[in-house]
Amino acid sequence: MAVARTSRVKPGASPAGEPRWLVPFVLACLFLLCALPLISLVKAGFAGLVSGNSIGVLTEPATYAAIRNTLLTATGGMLISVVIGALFAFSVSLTDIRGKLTLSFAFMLPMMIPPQVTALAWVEMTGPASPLLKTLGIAPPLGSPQPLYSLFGISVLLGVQHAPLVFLALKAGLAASPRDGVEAARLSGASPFRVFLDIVAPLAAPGLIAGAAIAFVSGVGNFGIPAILGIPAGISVLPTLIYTRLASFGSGTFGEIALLSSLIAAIAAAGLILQQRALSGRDYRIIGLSGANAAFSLGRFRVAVELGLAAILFLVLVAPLAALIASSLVPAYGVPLNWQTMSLRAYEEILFRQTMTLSAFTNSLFLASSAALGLLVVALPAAYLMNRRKGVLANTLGILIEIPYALPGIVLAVAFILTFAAPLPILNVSLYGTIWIILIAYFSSFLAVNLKPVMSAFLQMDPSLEEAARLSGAGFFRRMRDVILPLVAPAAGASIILVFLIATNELTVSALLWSAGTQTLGVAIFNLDDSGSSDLASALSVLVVVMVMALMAALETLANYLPEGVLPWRN
Amino acid sequence: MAQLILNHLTKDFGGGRPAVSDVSLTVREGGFLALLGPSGCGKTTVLRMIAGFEQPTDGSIDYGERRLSDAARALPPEKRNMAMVFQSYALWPHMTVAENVGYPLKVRGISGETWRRKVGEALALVKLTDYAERRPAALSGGQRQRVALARCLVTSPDVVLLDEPLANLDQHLRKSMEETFRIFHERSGATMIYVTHDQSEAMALATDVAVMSEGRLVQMAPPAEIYARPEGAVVGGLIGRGSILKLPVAEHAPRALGWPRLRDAIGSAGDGLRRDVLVRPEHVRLDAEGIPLEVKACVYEGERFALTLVLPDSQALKAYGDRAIPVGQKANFSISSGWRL
Amino acid sequence: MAQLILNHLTKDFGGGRPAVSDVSLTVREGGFLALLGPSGCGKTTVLRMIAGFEQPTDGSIDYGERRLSDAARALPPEKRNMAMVFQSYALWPHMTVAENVGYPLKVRGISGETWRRKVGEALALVKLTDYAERRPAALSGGQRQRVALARCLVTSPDVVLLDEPLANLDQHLRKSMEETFRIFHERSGATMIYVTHDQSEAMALATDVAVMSEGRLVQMAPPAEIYARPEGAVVGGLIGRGSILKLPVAEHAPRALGWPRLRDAIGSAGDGLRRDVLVRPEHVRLDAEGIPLEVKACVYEGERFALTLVLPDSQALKAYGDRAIPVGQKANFSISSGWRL
Amino acid sequence: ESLVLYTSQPNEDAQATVDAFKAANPGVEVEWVREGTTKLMAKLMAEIEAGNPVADVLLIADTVTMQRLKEAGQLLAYKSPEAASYDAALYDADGAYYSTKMITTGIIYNTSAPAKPAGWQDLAKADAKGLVTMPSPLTSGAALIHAQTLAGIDGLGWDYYKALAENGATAAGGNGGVLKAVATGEKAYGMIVDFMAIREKAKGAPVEFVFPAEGVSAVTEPVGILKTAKNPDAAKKFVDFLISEEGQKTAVKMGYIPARNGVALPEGYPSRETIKVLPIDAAAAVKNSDADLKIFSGIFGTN
Ligand SMILES: Nc1ncnc2c1ncn2[C@@H]1O[C@H](COP(=O)(O)OP(=O)(O)OP(=O)(O)O)[C@@H](O)[C@H]1O
Ligand SMILES: Nc1ncnc2c1ncn2[C@@H]1O[C@H](COP(=O)(O)OP(=O)(O)OP(=O)(O)O)[C@@H](O)[C@H]1O
Ligand SMILES: [Mg+2]
Ligand SMILES: [Mg+2]
Repeated sequence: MAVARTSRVKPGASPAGEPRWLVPFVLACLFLLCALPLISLVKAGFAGLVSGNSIGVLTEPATYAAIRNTLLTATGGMLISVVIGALFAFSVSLTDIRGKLTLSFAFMLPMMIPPQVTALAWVEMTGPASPLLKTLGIAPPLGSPQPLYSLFGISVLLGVQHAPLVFLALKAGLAASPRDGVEAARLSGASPFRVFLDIVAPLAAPGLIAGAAIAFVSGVGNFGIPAILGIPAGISVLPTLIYTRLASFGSGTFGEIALLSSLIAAIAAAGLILQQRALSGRDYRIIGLSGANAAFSLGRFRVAVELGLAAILFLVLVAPLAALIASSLVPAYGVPLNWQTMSLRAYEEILFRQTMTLSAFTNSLFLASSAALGLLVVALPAAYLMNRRKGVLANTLGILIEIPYALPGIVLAVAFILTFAAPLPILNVSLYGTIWIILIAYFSSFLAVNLKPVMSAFLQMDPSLEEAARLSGAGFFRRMRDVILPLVAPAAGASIILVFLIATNELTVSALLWSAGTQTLGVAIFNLDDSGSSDLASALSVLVVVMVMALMAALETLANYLPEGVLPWRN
Repeated sequence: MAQLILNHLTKDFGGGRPAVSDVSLTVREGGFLALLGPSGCGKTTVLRMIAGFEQPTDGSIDYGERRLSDAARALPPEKRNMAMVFQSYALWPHMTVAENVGYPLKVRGISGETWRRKVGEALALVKLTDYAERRPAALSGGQRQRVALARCLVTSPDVVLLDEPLANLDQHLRKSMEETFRIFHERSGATMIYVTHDQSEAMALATDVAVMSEGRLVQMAPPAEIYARPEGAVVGGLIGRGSILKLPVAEHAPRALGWPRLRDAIGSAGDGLRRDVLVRPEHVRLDAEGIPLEVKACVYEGERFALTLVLPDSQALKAYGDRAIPVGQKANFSISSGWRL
Repeated sequence: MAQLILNHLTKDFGGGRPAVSDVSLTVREGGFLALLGPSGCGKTTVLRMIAGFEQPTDGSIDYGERRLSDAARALPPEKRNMAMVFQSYALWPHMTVAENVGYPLKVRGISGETWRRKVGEALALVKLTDYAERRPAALSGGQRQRVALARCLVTSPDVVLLDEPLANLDQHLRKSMEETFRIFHERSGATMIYVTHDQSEAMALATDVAVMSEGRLVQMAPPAEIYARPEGAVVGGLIGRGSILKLPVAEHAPRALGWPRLRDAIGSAGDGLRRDVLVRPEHVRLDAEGIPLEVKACVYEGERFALTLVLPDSQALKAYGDRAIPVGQKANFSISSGWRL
Repeated sequence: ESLVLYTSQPNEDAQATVDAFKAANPGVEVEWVREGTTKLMAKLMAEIEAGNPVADVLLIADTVTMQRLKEAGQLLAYKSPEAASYDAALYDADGAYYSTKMITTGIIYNTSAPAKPAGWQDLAKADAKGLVTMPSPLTSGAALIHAQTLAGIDGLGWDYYKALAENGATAAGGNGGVLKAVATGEKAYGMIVDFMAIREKAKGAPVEFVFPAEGVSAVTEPVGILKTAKNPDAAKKFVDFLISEEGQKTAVKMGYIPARNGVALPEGYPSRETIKVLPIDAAAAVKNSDADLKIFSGIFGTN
């Protein structure tokens, strides 16, 4: 009830528009999904602290190096994501380039390709064995140092991996840019570029900042990329440091990972506070009608922009995908692909022999779609509430939501095991070992992803639209369904797709939480690869990409029956 | 139906002067209140508090026995059975015109044939029958305003709040909408509160006129009274197109001043305390017996010419004329009545 | 400065009737054109085509020798040196009032002291000096409109497009803004095109009035002429508050009709072809010599009463009265002039 | 009866092992979870912390981890009748765990490499500068044992690792990473577990595997039963099967060196006598593992 009081004191606050249960509901969800696992972790960590001398981890130089590297790579990755993602989002939603549908559709796929594959593809493309460089005769000698094994390389890969997040967060917001505002600026004499800088970009700022924040937080928590590119170069970041601590399990380990995790949480929180600073004191509400899209004509630059976008797509999508396909067709690493070596054996094995394939597909599809759709039930009320009740509480909740996403999956998974391994009180059933614990962990981990675009959509909405609905007599649910949902539909659509794509490939959370029968695709691919069956792993990855493309294509054919704007690759 | 009572209503947005301060008024059962006042004086804010979108920082709002809002609690808008035309229209961009208009009905569980009939009637009322299937984005400004209007009148609300509902309509549509309001008001008996800048509209429709200025209620009275006997310079200046002259009038003089007194006051030298006297242009007449005044401006208004005259002590006086008088020329005018503010 | 020429201008949004069809008109150098017409007749669309936001589907727009738009090509809006007040204001929510107003200056590379001075002047003009640091969301409707106005007048555009710029302002502010337009127009010599629903505004300011209806241009003439000699029922009905009577008038009769002719026509039985005759309420007078007419409605308008009278053949006639006449009572009226449409 | 197995064996091997066990013991259902040793331990420790460990049997890469669990009192002592056919060094005297196979770490090289290494020292030579990679002990249990083993040998020791580091060698993630790096030509030489390289070569990858002259380190993939096992009987059957002759033949079929005496080696390996396995003291290794990790980190950077 502290909530209600703060809002009343605040000038300009309108009478609470939500039902009485909403605040408790949101708080309960957030407690269950975000706070409870963290509490378990801290509790175990505390015990570890007492028993071992894990506090020493804070004084080790390795920890400081890891903090510095984490900050550098996350920031670098964020910048690259923002540049690439914003370039795509702006070109696709505001200019007259051709093939928008294809470009947006394709730009979402890099998230589906496991980062290690992209890394490997790039390493191969630029390395001694590069077929391309070999043909050109400029392949570096065997064993030449790989430029990607560096802070820069990690940043670039993080940037590529998370660019679709920025793209989707931004695109939903751009859909609401007001046409007359753009026109007024042009009539003021501003060139299209100027209009873009002065009007479109600031109005799209909530989306852009949300995208940047999500890219930063994703970079802080990413394990896969620094593991592949950093470890060979002796560069460690906090998630890989945590991983190596886990390797030497001892009495103080929980203490150490709790400490290191709180460092990650602190960095993520700092980033988010920066984000809230950037957004606060600004008003992005569109007054009156909006929605008509502003098209900038690129004129003679159009071809250049189109080529640039295609080149980026080649680097982030086509090349890794080609590498993936190539390695699924040959039996082992290093075997050149030609008519003799090529075979479909791996696909045959995956599709017809491995029993786990089918169950991994079903599990991942179930988990990804339930998480994507189910999260809206939490994210929508939470975004609604946090937008209405701006202030300290909302900001704190915002950060709390973000932390599970920032933590490396393995830490979150450990936290969930600690919380749920014992049978639930009263009900006396154990979630552990069932698919449900993975689902709850996904809810916890991806709430932040789901919330971001929806939040920025709320920020832009003209409040009188909801007021008009209230005066029409529509209660909370009613106006949610009839007015608010359709208005935030583009953002909600982006959220659903985002979570679905990430969850389909998710690895580290489910890696510790799966058990017989609840294997996920990410785990299956990783295990195949880890145990030397690179051909099977690649084949399965290719199949996953194909499946996702098929699903997206299916949605595309249904586009006319879906609410306007929910498919994020459409305009 | 019941009285709507605003009791020491105050709203402070937190920046300097409160937007609304200490407004107390009672709208009689089924009354039609016109709310006038200069731009930014707090009219919209009062409406928003009545509708329940803003909570008063002080004071209260009651409807009959029922407390609607005070600084501590507020009945949510959806429970108030009110309707409002927003100054910014607030149409839902994702719904067609018919869906926008029919939404309050849908919420009340009305559907099928009844729904179609009622929506059809409301659209016919605002002459938008042909536009039922359009989206708001493909409408002209006035058409949007009419959709908002139709949405407001489609149900049977207890209180109807109209925030400049006719600002974007031409005169004829305006007249016919006024007629619609009048009929709606008579038929439904709803309490209506009407914010407008057009005084003839306000005068024609309202049972009471309230004038606000800088967040405060300055005067509230029936239309004829507020026009004839305004209190203070704010109301005097706002209602009608009168000129406020500073004239030396005795304190014990009656408030309504005739030509002899006015002539004396205008003629007399600058001695004595000068008081505000309101002179309406329709009371200034070309009159051979009058005093000669110079014409400073003469503007064609279609129906007539709006003249600006200069008094000997160079105060400006507005008048109407049937024909143009060249600027700079003198003519004799008399003033049939004035009102000491 | 040059002439603005619209040449067979047409815009079809693709749904039924074109929004604008075949409009040809020339705005004289430095002219002030008022564009009138019922809601949805295409006024905003014409302005948007002149500004360059919409491309005509047919016809062309020239400014002097320069082709601005035709169906094939269009000069982008930022190259036109025009300014516009949008019906929806189109303020930028992320900028303060001062930034909104100063943006066109900033784009032209003006900054520092000059910028501050010019913005300050523009804000003073619309009486918003105190609100310079607010954001649009914290302004009232009228204040928003005034910001849009200040932004429009801050530079020296060749053409100024005003789309209902005063719709949300009270009478007094309106008058002072009109004055501002007049001064701005005189000083800058810019061509101004003014869309409004308020005729007295249009009459007072414009050098020419153009009336549109259903996308077509119906008449264009100087204000006094269009008021006195409207062509056809649309213009007659739209300009002023006249009544259009169907009276049996001979074809060869003069268009301006005096009382004798009108009395005969009103008195005569229903024989002969009936023609539209426009009668302005200010020409209907209480007159002992007149014919007795029943008062059907009497509405207080502040300054006067608006009467609706009934002719013997039950047509309605509007008139003004200085005092209320009870509804149902008869009184003698004469009509000093009428105009055959 | 049912059994929960946590194993770090590769997927296909885990499946084959379980299938063979089920064929031999009809009626026992086996649920298995496969992860890298580190993740598996994280999972297990969290379960134990929460008071509800799920696994019955543990089949993981190295003895050191088993020893650590034993010392923490998590393992059930079970004296298997099959133990008689094993070297005493290959099982815990208290019966807490039994080695099931030998996985040795040797040298892999790309067939286009400039030289053919024959021993560990060749990797520290100038012509291998910048071309060597190895798994990191921080990621792989086998790699830790390997490092500890080499560090304890006269003539190699930590000095050998220092020389490697100076020669530009890197310590990549796990054995899989080393295989990729060498097979794709990113590096020319690597340290790797035997079966991975030999299998990959059989599939056609351009790599060769050498058992270095100085000897190889070995992990023995021990199996142990958790004290908290809910199905101790089935667990015991599982242990018996793995170290039985039949179980060992299954391992051979998968391409591993069997631990049991008298079982023939798989295709592609030299004869057992020519493989010199370097000794290691499991108990000492446990005690020193933290310190050794720090030393290793000190040499190869912070990872
Ligand atoms: N984007 C659009 N798509 C389709 N029809 C449109 C669009 N914009 C306007 N129209 C239609 O074109 C006609 C003219 O519209 P316009 O906005 O020019 O009217 P207006 O004269 O400005 O009216 P008002 O006085 O009500 O603002 C209207 O009937 C309107 O419904
Ligand atoms: N959200 C807000 N925050 C701060 N000040 C506000 C806010 N909304 C309105 N105000 C201020 O409160 C005052 C009253 O505003 P209100 O909208 O009630 O005026 P109004 O009488 O409706 O004016 P208009 O006729 O121009 O629409 C104005 O000075 C306005 O600037
Ligand atoms: Mg207002
Ligand atoms: Mg318009």
